[in-house]
Amino acid sequence: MFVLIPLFPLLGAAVNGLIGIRGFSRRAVGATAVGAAGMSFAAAVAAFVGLLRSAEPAIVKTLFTWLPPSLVRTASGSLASLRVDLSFHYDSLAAVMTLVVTGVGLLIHIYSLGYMAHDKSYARYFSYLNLFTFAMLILVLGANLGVMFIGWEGVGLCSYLLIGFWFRKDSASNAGKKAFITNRVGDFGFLLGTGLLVYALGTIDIAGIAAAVEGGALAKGTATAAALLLFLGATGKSAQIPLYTWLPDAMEGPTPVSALIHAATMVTAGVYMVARLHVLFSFSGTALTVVALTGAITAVYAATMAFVQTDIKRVLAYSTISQIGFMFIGLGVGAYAAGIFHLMTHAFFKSLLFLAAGSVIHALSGEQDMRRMGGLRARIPRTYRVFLIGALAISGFPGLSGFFSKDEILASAFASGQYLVWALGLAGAAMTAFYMFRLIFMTFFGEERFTEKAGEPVHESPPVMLVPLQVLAVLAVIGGYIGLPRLLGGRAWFTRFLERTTGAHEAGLAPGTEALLMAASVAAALGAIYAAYVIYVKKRGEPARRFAERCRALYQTVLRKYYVDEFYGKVFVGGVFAAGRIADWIDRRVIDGLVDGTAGVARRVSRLAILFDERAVDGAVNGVGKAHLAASSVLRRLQTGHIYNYALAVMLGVALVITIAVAVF
Amino acid sequence: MIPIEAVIVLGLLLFAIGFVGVVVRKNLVVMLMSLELLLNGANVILVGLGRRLDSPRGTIFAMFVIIMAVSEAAVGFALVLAYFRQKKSYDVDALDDLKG
Amino acid sequence: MITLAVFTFFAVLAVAGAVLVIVQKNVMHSVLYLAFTVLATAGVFFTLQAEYLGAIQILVYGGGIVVLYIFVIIIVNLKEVVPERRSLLPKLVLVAVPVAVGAEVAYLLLARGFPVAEAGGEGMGFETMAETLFGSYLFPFELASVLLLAVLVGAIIIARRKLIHDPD
Amino acid sequence: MNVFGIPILTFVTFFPVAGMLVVLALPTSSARAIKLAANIFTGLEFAVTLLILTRFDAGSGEMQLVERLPWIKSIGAQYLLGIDGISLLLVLLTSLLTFVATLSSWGAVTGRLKEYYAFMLLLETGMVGVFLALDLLLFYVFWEVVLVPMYFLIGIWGGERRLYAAIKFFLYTLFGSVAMLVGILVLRAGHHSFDWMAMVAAGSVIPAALQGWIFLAFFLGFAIKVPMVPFHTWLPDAHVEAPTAGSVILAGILLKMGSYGFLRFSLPLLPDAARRYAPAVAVLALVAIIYGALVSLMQKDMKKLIAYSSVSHMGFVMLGLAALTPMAAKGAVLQMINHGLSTGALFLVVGVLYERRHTRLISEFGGLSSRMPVFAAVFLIMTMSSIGLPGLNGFIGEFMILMGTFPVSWLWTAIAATGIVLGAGYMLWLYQRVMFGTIVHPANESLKDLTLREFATFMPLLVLVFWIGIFPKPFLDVIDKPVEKIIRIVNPAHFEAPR
Repeated sequence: MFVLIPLFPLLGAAVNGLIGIRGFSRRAVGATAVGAAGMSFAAAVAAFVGLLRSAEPAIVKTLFTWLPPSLVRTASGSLASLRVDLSFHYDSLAAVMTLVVTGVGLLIHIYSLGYMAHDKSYARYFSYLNLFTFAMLILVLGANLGVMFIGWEGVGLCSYLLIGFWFRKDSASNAGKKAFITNRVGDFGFLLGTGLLVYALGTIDIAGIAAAVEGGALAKGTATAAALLLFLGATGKSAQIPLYTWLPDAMEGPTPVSALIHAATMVTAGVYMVARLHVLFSFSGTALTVVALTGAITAVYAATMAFVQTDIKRVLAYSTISQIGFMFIGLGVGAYAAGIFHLMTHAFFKSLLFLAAGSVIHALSGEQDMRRMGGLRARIPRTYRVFLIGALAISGFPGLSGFFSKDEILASAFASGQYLVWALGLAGAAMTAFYMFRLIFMTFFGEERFTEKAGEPVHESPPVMLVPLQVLAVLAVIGGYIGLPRLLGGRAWFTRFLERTTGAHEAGLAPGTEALLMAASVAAALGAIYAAYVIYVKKRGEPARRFAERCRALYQTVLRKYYVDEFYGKVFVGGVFAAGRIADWIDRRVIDGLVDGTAGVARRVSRLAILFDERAVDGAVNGVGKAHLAASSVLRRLQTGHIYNYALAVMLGVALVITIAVAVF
Repeated sequence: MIPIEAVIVLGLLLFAIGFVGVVVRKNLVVMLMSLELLLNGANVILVGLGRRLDSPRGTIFAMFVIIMAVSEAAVGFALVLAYFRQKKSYDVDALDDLKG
Repeated sequence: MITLAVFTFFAVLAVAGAVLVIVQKNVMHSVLYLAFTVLATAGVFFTLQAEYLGAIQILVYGGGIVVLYIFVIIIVNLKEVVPERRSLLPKLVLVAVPVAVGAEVAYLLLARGFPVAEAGGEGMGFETMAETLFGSYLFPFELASVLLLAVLVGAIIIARRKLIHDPD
Repeated sequence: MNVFGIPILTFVTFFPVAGMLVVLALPTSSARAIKLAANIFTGLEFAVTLLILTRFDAGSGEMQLVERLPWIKSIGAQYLLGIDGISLLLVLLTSLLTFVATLSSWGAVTGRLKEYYAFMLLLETGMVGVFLALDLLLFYVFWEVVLVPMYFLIGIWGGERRLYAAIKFFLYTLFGSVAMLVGILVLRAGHHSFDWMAMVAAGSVIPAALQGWIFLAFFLGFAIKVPMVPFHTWLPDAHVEAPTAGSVILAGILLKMGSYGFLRFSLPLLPDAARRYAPAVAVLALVAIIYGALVSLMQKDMKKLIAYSSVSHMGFVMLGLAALTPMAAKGAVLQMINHGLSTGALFLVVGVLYERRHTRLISEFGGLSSRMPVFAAVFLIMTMSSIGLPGLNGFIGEFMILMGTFPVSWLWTAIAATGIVLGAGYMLWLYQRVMFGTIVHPANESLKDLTLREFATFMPLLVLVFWIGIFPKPFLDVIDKPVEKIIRIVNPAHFEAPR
């Protein structure tokens, strides 16, 4: 039954892609796309209800054998028969993910109807969007690393197509290419990790791996190596250090794409993969700590960059990187349920923020630079209200979803004794609050810095865009209550539901300390908001400008994203091109040189041969010719022309023959 | 019975005389005639041996030789006439255009 | 014994005629001696029981070729006598060689004896002659007729006077 | 061994020659008739090769439909043809690509049609012969037969520097095949016959030292054909100058003759030498992967870029073979087919552009996606297949090669995997420079999209690219037994129980 979930988007993509582009009207294209997303969401809900009622934790369905069995010699020396089936599984983790993907996906599809209304290649956009949903669902539902990898790269391809959707803009196609190749570097790690698992365990079936690891068939060292390699893949996909540089550039794509791909679904693929292979990760302790640390550092690091960004979408991009850092902190400390919980809530409020930002850009007909915004509160009140709710949710304002999920992560971090991670997390939370409200105040408060062109008045977005925003706003608020912690009287239903798959993890915190922690994080958030209020509203951004002048160097470095992009550009991309130039030079000069050299030598040798030929050999040959001629002139006189001479010669011959005959016989 | 040796000697003699005629005489017509002699010599030997081997082949072969001789003589004379008309002479020595 | 005598008689006649043919200065005389030799040879054929061939010899050779020669000489009215200016020595050489070869062969025969066994028998009758001629040798016979035809045409073309439009 | 009374393998091999004769017989004036005849014959040839499937038993690893006739008795050479899973796939690929190539040159080639199609059909016979011949001398003969028509195809219908390219191609391959001939003769001295099956049955009769020399001789011949790095410089020139159909076949099939020969002859007949030199071959293959990818980054001519990408992809195939494990070897064989399909299609893509703009310089294009959407989609799918996107055929081959090579040495796998990243780099950069961005050259404004005929040539390749990508089982089952049989000979240690 759950296999239907990915089927609908695939059909939608195929219909739009093959027929839509030519035949369909705009309404028809929109209908197929949204219809497919809606059906898929319905199937997800149905499957979810089915899962709740059924007893066993997971259903596995195999369609057919993808790679037939072939013998592989494993590390332990035994011969394993590796067989990869196209099989899917559906358990609580997959349920949550499918619900998020299809739910948020549906809302974004509806939003896109409005946002892309007057775009020329309407059908192509929606077929890519459906294809993306399909690929993401394959990734989530894949029962072995092979199928997951299909989804993994499929999602990469779709993000390449969608980021580079307006391919006339070179910056867009460059961003798309950058995204794909950075993901490819991550996939390099993923493949090697799979290879190591094949070598170590002889299977890439997730359940099989979990069983083998629990059965102790895996040495700790190999487990850590495999986990880290797979984590490298995760950083590529979920834009963590070191492979995060593609996400900010990915803002070149249409905003709904950023919302779907770079907030709700694709970037969470890495988090999902780590959660899915939690047995492997928790078995190798070091891998877990690496995950947690990377998450924490990325959270803070990205937040600093968000401080100085002026493009509204880039601020949200860096905030995404930072929030995913939080999720990895959750996973890193073993609280997989908390990590996924934050993933879900993040999907709600981050896509809300992106879509709202889209609505702002739509209103200002394409303007993305916050410095030329301001005072929009009056102009587009409804967008402002949902934007505020999103900002509050992400900053962890008590009562909203962000607060619950972020708090649970911080609590688990503290409980697991990794105080550094907890501290970084708390700092990150505060910084999140600060840059979010910086964004709010710069866009919606203060005087209007935008110039209203005649033909394009600042207008509120059409309902088809606003309704999904409001739905998301509601979700952003109530999203947290399904995971209400016991402390606040809730039954933490969400964590218990998830732990059916990801294994039990008790926070082990005395209620008192947990309350204290909660208070600390709330205080930090509120303080940050107030600080942002003081700087950007009261003093109209004066301190920010003073800060920028006074320590110009620091400001520039942060603004330039710590020159990481340039560093990557020079070292990796530049290095590869340099190597390419050297290789090309070698190819043209050395090898072809060698070949043409030998040809040259051959030519010279042949010239010598020709000389020798003319002098010696021809000389000899002509000599023979001349001698022959001389001899023949002597003989010539023999032919007198008289018949009788010839007759005589004949007779002499006969005589000779007879004498011989007589002599011999 | 006639001894075969005699017949062959006769044939040889005729052949030799014919040959000498061809080689010595300068007159074309005489050469042709001696050629006929030569052929007769050959015929005699053929018949002799045919007789000796008691098979009709000898005579048949001789017949064909005669046929050939007839045709050769006819063509020969045609050539001689043509040549005579041109060169007004029968001298064989004049016929040496095919010199080397 | 008689046939041997007749044979030797004709043989001597033939050889004498042959010698005279090549010695004569006057061509007409040579032609006559040629006819004489031909008839002598025919006689030899008769003694060798090759009557059919003898008849052909007389008819074809005697009648045909000799008459041809006579005609040619009359037409061409060969008056002037071609001077035999060759010196004696080459003539002697030219005569010596064929005679030497003939002698050698004769010696070979007489000394060694003819390797072929004597086959006596009543000689070749007409029937066997006809059978072989028209049996296994039919094809050469037909070929000979074609040859004669070709020669007929060829001789006419070569010997005919030049065409009017082809100035001599 | 014969179908409806005709020896099917001989029929398949020499049917194109019949076609050639018919084409030659046609009057040169009627261009349409010649083109039609050529297409019909290659089409029928493809149908006939499909016919073999009905007679082929996928389960057994042995040679099937064997046809044996005494050829040159004095030296023990036989006319010996046989087919197993590996040859079957390659023969199918050959007949398909030749059919597609003939179809694609309908509009492209105008001059001297008769000779063109005659050479094309002769080429097909040579190639099918190479894959079916089991007698080493017969194999060598077909190997040489392939050279001549290709030389003319490049030499006459090629681009500007075609003579240089044709001669270079011919001499290079000839030099290699001469070395191979020496190897064959020495092998014959050892086995007293050219019969491959007898040699395999007899096992390693030849002493290891001698095997080493023969292996090197064979390797030189095959390495030039594959091409492996130091011997590859003929490929870009040959590709740039060859006509589109010529390039499709050159890349699609001729390169596979090298790797096929390595798998069919070097491994099973010289097991000890193969084991000893396998690491060296693997290192060369790795160099080819990285080197090919790097150089193709720098190319300005589309065909040269794809040619170097072939060097990189064939490096993968050779790595798969050199790993001497069943999974890697199966991956390598499948990758031969995949490379044939995707690179063949990419050359058709370049051909389409060349037909319209008569240039292959990347800088001449840009922003075509807006003018030629269908072409853009086909080009995208083929690019994705070429860089090994999962769900398409390229990934299956590369995944199996990597998984098969990992137990042998994780370092090799890591280096090979970087090849995948580089591959994505240069291919996407090519795609972007040609398809994306704004239209700069006015000539590109009026470019028409794919005609129905052009799309028809892509159709079979597209279907196969998706089919192998999603459901590769039938293809892998066919080659499972034969590959395992060869690997069991060359690397028995792999199958023994753990020590």
